[in-house]
Amino acid sequence: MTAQEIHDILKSQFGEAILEAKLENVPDPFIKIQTEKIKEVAEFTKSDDRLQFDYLMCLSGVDYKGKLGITYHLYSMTHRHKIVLKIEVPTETPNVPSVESVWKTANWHEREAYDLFGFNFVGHPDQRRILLPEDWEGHPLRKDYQTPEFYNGMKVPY
Amino acid sequence: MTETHLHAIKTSTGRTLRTEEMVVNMGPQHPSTHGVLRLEVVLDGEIVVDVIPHLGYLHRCFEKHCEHMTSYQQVIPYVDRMDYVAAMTNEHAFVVAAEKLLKIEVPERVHYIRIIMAELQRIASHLIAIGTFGIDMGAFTPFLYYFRDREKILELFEMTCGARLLYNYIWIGGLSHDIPPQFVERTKEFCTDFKKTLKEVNDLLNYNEIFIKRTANVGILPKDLAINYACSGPMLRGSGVDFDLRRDDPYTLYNKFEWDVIVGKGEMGTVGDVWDRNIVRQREMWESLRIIEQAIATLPEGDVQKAVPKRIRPVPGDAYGRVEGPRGELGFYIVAEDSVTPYRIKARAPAFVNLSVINEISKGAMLADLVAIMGSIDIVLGEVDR
Amino acid sequence: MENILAFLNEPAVTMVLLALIPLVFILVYALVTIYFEMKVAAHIQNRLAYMETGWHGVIQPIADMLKLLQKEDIIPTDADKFLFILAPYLVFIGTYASFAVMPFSSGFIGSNIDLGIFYLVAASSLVVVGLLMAGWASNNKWSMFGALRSAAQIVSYEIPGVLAILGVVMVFGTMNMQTMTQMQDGGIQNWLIIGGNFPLGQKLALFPFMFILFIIYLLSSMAEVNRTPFDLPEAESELVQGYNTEYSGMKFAIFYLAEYANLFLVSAIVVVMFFGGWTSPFGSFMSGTVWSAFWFVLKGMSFVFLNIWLRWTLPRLRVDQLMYVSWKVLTPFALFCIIAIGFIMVI
Amino acid sequence: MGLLDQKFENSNIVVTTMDNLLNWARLSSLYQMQFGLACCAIEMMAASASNFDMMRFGVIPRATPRQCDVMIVSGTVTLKMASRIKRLYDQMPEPRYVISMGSCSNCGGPYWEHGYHVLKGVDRVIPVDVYVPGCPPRPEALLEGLIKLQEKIRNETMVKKKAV
Amino acid sequence: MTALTIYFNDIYRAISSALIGMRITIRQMVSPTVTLQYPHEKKQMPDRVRNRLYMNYDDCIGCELCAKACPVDCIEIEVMKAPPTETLGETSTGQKKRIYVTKFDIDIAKCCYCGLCVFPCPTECLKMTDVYEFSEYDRNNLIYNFGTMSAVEVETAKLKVKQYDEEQTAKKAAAAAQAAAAKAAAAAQPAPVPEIPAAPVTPAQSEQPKGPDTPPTQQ
Repeated sequence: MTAQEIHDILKSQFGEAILEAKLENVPDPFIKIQTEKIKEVAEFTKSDDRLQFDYLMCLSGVDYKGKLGITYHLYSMTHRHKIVLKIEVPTETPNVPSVESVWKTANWHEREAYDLFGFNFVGHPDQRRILLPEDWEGHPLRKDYQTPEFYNGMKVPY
Repeated sequence: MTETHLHAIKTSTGRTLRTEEMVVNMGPQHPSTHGVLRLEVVLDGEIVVDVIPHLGYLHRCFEKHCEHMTSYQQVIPYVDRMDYVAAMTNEHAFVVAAEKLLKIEVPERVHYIRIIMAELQRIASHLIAIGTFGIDMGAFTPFLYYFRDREKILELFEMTCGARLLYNYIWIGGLSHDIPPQFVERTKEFCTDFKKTLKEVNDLLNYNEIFIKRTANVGILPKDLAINYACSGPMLRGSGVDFDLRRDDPYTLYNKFEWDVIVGKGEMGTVGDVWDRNIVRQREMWESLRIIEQAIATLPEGDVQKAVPKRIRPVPGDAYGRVEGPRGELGFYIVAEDSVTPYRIKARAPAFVNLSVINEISKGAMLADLVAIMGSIDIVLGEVDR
Repeated sequence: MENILAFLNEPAVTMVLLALIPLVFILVYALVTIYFEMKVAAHIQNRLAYMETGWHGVIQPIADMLKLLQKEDIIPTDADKFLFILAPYLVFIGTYASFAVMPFSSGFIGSNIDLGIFYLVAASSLVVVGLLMAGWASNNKWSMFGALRSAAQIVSYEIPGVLAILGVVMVFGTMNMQTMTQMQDGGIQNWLIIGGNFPLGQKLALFPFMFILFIIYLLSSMAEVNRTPFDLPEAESELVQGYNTEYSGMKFAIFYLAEYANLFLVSAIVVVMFFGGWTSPFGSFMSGTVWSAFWFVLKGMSFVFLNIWLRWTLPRLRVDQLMYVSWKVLTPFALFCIIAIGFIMVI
Repeated sequence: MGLLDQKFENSNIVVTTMDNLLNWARLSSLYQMQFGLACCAIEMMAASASNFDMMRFGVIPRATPRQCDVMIVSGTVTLKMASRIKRLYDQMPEPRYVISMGSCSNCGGPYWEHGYHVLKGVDRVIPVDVYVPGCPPRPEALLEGLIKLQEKIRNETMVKKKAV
Repeated sequence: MTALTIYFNDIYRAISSALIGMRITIRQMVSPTVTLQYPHEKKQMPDRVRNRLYMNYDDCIGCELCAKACPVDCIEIEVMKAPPTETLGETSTGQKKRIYVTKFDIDIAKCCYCGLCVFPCPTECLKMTDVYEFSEYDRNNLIYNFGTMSAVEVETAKLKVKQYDEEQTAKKAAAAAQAAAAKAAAAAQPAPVPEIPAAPVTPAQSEQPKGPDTPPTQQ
C-alpha cells in the first residue's frame, strides 16, 4: 500500500487529527498527527485489517528548538508497507500519550526518550531513566543542555 | 534466619518480596553478561521469578556526539564504536540512511564490496556470538576455534582498510579504499577453509546432547510476542518469522544473489527456543558464505570514490535507513537541517530492542537458563547503551 | 649420627615421615597437573599456554604458588571468620587423609587397613563439609549458591559412586585396596575392566557390567571433583567462582591444590578398582616396587588426562539435569549391575 | 605494594635475591580480572584467544577480583560504571596492578569532548600503572603493555625508600 | 516414542555426541598451533595498516585541514602567517611554506585512529605508521609535540610578525595619510620601505621533542 492510500485511510478515520502530510519527494513519507490522538491512531493502525502496522521499527525523540517531537516509524509484517508518524509538543509541557500498550517495544524506546529528552509519557507503566543514573540531572539530548561540572564527586569535563 | 531477614524487601520496581526470594545482582561485572549489563534477578531457589535489566553502564553519548560533528563523514568513526563487534554493518547502515537522505547513487562495484564486507562482518559477529554463547554453556573450546577463524576475517579487513576492529571503511558515497589486489584470492581461500571449522564446531557444540538439553525448550519466544517487541534478526527468525531485510526490504544489491533466509523450525524442541536462535546464526554463516562467493565471482570494475561528495550539505528533512545487521534491524534516523552538521541522529539498535524482551521470556526459567537466554539474545552493550 | 638414626627409628617419627610422603607427592603432583592441564587444554585449543617461564614455561606453577603466597589475605568484614579460615584446610585435610590408604606401589601404602575403600569414601566426603563451610562463611550470595549446589551434587553422586564401588567389592570380596590390586596382578588380562582374574566364562559375563560400572564411577567421580560437565559449583558463567569467590592468596591456593589432589585421588581409585592399580600391564615384566609406583602414577595420570580432555570438550549441565543423570540414569544402572554381578558371582 | 614491600631498612644480598625471586613470581603469574567494558574488550579477548594467547605470560582470566593481580580496564569507563570499577579495584588483594587499555580509559578517547557521561580517564578513580594507547590497541600492543608492566614489577623492592 | 525409548535414546546420543566431540578435540590437539609468539616473532603488517600517527614537521604548511577533519579534535595546531618577506623553505613536494606552525601537538591518547586526518593533507606529511608498541607509564608522554620550533624561535617569529604587522599598519596609515595629503596637496611621494633585518628561521635540530622516533616504513 502506498503512503497516499495509508494517508487516505487515516484521514477518513480521524479527519481533524491529521495535521499535515508529506507523501512525495521526501525520503520517508510522513503524516503529522495531533499529539492527543496519537494513541488512538496507533491502536487503529495496528488493528485495522488494511494497515496492520504491527511492527514499531523505531521511536525517536527530536528537539526542534522550542518544540519537542517524536517520530514513529511503523512497518507491517503482513502487508510489508511502512509509514512515518510525527507529533510535536511544546518543550515546557512535553506530555505524550504512551503507546506502550499498543507495541510493547515502545516501552524501552519511551523510557529512553524520557531519559534523554524529558518527555512525559502519560500512561507509561514504568517511566524511569534507562541509560543515565537515577540521580542524573537534566536531559542531555536537548539542544540547550549544559554538561554538569561534577557528578558524584567526579569531574565530568576533560 | 534471624528476625532482621524477614523484612519485606522492595526491588527497584516497587515489588515486594516474599522472604524465600532472593535478589542477586548479575553484573555489571559478571562473566556472563557480555559486558557491563546489570540484571537484578529475583530468585526463588534456582528459579528466576523476575529479571530487571539496568542498562547504561556503557552509555557513551553517541547521539550527542553526532550533533557536534562538523561533517557527516566524521560520524562514521563514532558509528563504528557503537556496535564494536560488527562495525562494518554499522557503517553500512549509517551510509544507507545518509545516502537515502542525500539521494546519492553509488557505483555497482561499491555495492558489491559493501556486501562482501557486510557478510564477512556478519560471519565475524556470529562467530563471537556463538563462541561466547558456548562459554556461557561451559564449553570454552569452540569459542577459541571460532576466534581463531575470526582472526582470518580481521586480517582481510586489515589488509583492506588498515584497522582490525573499527574500520572507517564505508564512506558516504563510496569506500575509503578499493580492495587490495590479493583480497579476492584470500577471501576465496578463507571461504574454503572456514567451512571445515563450521562443520567441526557444529558437531562439537550445536549438536552435542548436553548442549541440546540445555538449550531446547528454554526461553521460548512466541511469534506474536517477537513481533510485538519488534525483535529482529536471528531473534525474530528463530521464532519462526520468515523476515529478512536483505530480502524483504532490499537496500543494496542483495536481490542479485541467490541465498535463503534461515528460519527456526523447532527441530530440538519448540519453535523460538534458545537452540533455534543459535542454530539460525550458525546456518546464516553458510548463507553468508554463499553470498560472498557469488559476489566475489561477479565483482564488477569501477571507481569506488567516484560518488563520494566533497562537501555534504543535505536539504532539510529526515530519513530512516535500515539494514539487516548480525543482530537484526539496524536503523539510523537522520534529521538534517541546512547545515554541514547533522541535526539529530538516532540509532535504532537491534540489541537494545531485543534485550527488552528478556523479562518476558526468562520468568520461570532457572538461573542457568537465564545465562543461556542472555547468550542467545547476543547483546553488544555498546549498541544497547550507545 | 647415631642419635639421628635412633631418632628416625622411633615408630612415631617413622610414621610422621611416612605420612609426609603423600603430602610431598600431592604438592609436587598438583603442580605438575596444573601445568599438564593448562598445556593439554591449550593444545586442544590450538594454543601454547605457558611459554615465558623456563623451557616451555615448566616452572610456571611454582611462580603461581610463590605469587599466591605473597598476596594479601583478605577476609571479608561480614564473613564468619573462624569458618572462613577453617574451610580450605578442612577441604585439604579431607583429600590428604584419603591418600593414607592409597596403594602407591607394591611396597608402599600409608595404612594397609582392611576397610580401605570404605575409609576412602568416608574421608573424601569431608570435602563437602569444607565447601559448604566456605560458601556459608563467605557471606556472598554466589558463594552460597555454589556451596549449596556443590553439597547437593556431591551427596547425590556419592550414591552411584558408592554403588559402583560396591559392585567391585562384591567381585573382590575385600575392601583392602592393596589386596584388590594384588588380585589383579599378572598383566593386562587380569584387570577388572576386562573381567578380572577369573575363569573365562565368568570373565566374559563380568566384562559388560564392569565396563558400565567403570563408566558410572568415572562420571560420578568427575561430579565429585566438580569438573566439567559437572562443574556447577564453580560454574564461571553463572556463579562467578562459586564457593571460592571470596578467597584470595594462600587460602585460594589451598583450594586449588585440593582440587587437583582430589582429581588424582578419584583417578587413582578408578585405577585401583578397574585397571590393576600399580601392577604392570605386562605381567612380571617391569614390575617391582619402583616400577609399580611408576605404573600407578602413569595410569593415574592417564585418567587425569581423560578428565581434562572431557572438560575441554563438553558443555556444562544444568542443575536439574545433573540430578537427573545421578538419580535416574546412573543409580538405576548401578543397581542393575550390582544385581547382575551378584548373580554372576554366586553362579 | 606487597606484604613485605618496603619493610626492610637496608638492602643486602639476601634481600636483593629474595626481591628478584618474589618479583619474578609476581610478574610471571599475573592473573587477570576477567571483565570487558567496550570495544577494547573484544581485542582483549582476541589477545587471550589462540592467535596471541596471553596465557603464555601466565595471564589467566579469573572471574572474581579476589584472585586477581592485574585489572585491564578495557574500554570506556562511564560515570555510572566508575564507582563499580573503584569497588572492584578495592576488592583486589595487594599487590595489584592496573593496565589502562585504549584511548577511552586513558583519557576519554573520542568521547573526551562531548561525552557528558564518560569518565575522562580511568586514572581519575584508580591508579594506573601502564597506559596502552590505541583505539582499540592491537592484541600485540596489549601484550607489549603487559611486558612494560612486567618491567615495572621487576624493579620493585622490599627495601624502604630513603627520604631524599 | 515411548518414554523408555526416549530414555535410552538420550543416553545413546549423550555418549555418541560426547565421543564425536572428543574425536574433534583430540584431532585439534595433535594439529599444529596457530599462536604467534609476540615478543619473539612479529607479524608482517599490511601496507594500509593504521597505527600511531607520524607527522613530518618539515613538510607541514600549516593549512589546518587535518585538525578540521579530526572527529575527536586531538590535533592542536597554532599557526601564524609569516610576512611575505620571510622564506620558510619548501616542502618535499615543492610547495612553498607561508605559515609559521608554532605548535603541532597530537594527543595520541585521544586519537581514534580513524585516518580521516590523513586524506585531506595536501603535502602528505601526516601518516599512519605501522608502529603499535608505544605504551607509557605516564599519560602525559602520550601527547606528542611534533612542532620543532623552540620557544625562542617562536618568540622571534612572533616578534617578526608583530613588526611586520606594525609596519603594514604604519604603511597603511602612511598610505592613508599620503592619500589624504595627496588629496589635499594633490602631490605625493611614496614613503621609503624600511629594511627588515633578515634572520632566516633555521629548522631547529637541537632539542627534538618527544615524537615518534621511527619514520614511516611505508609510503
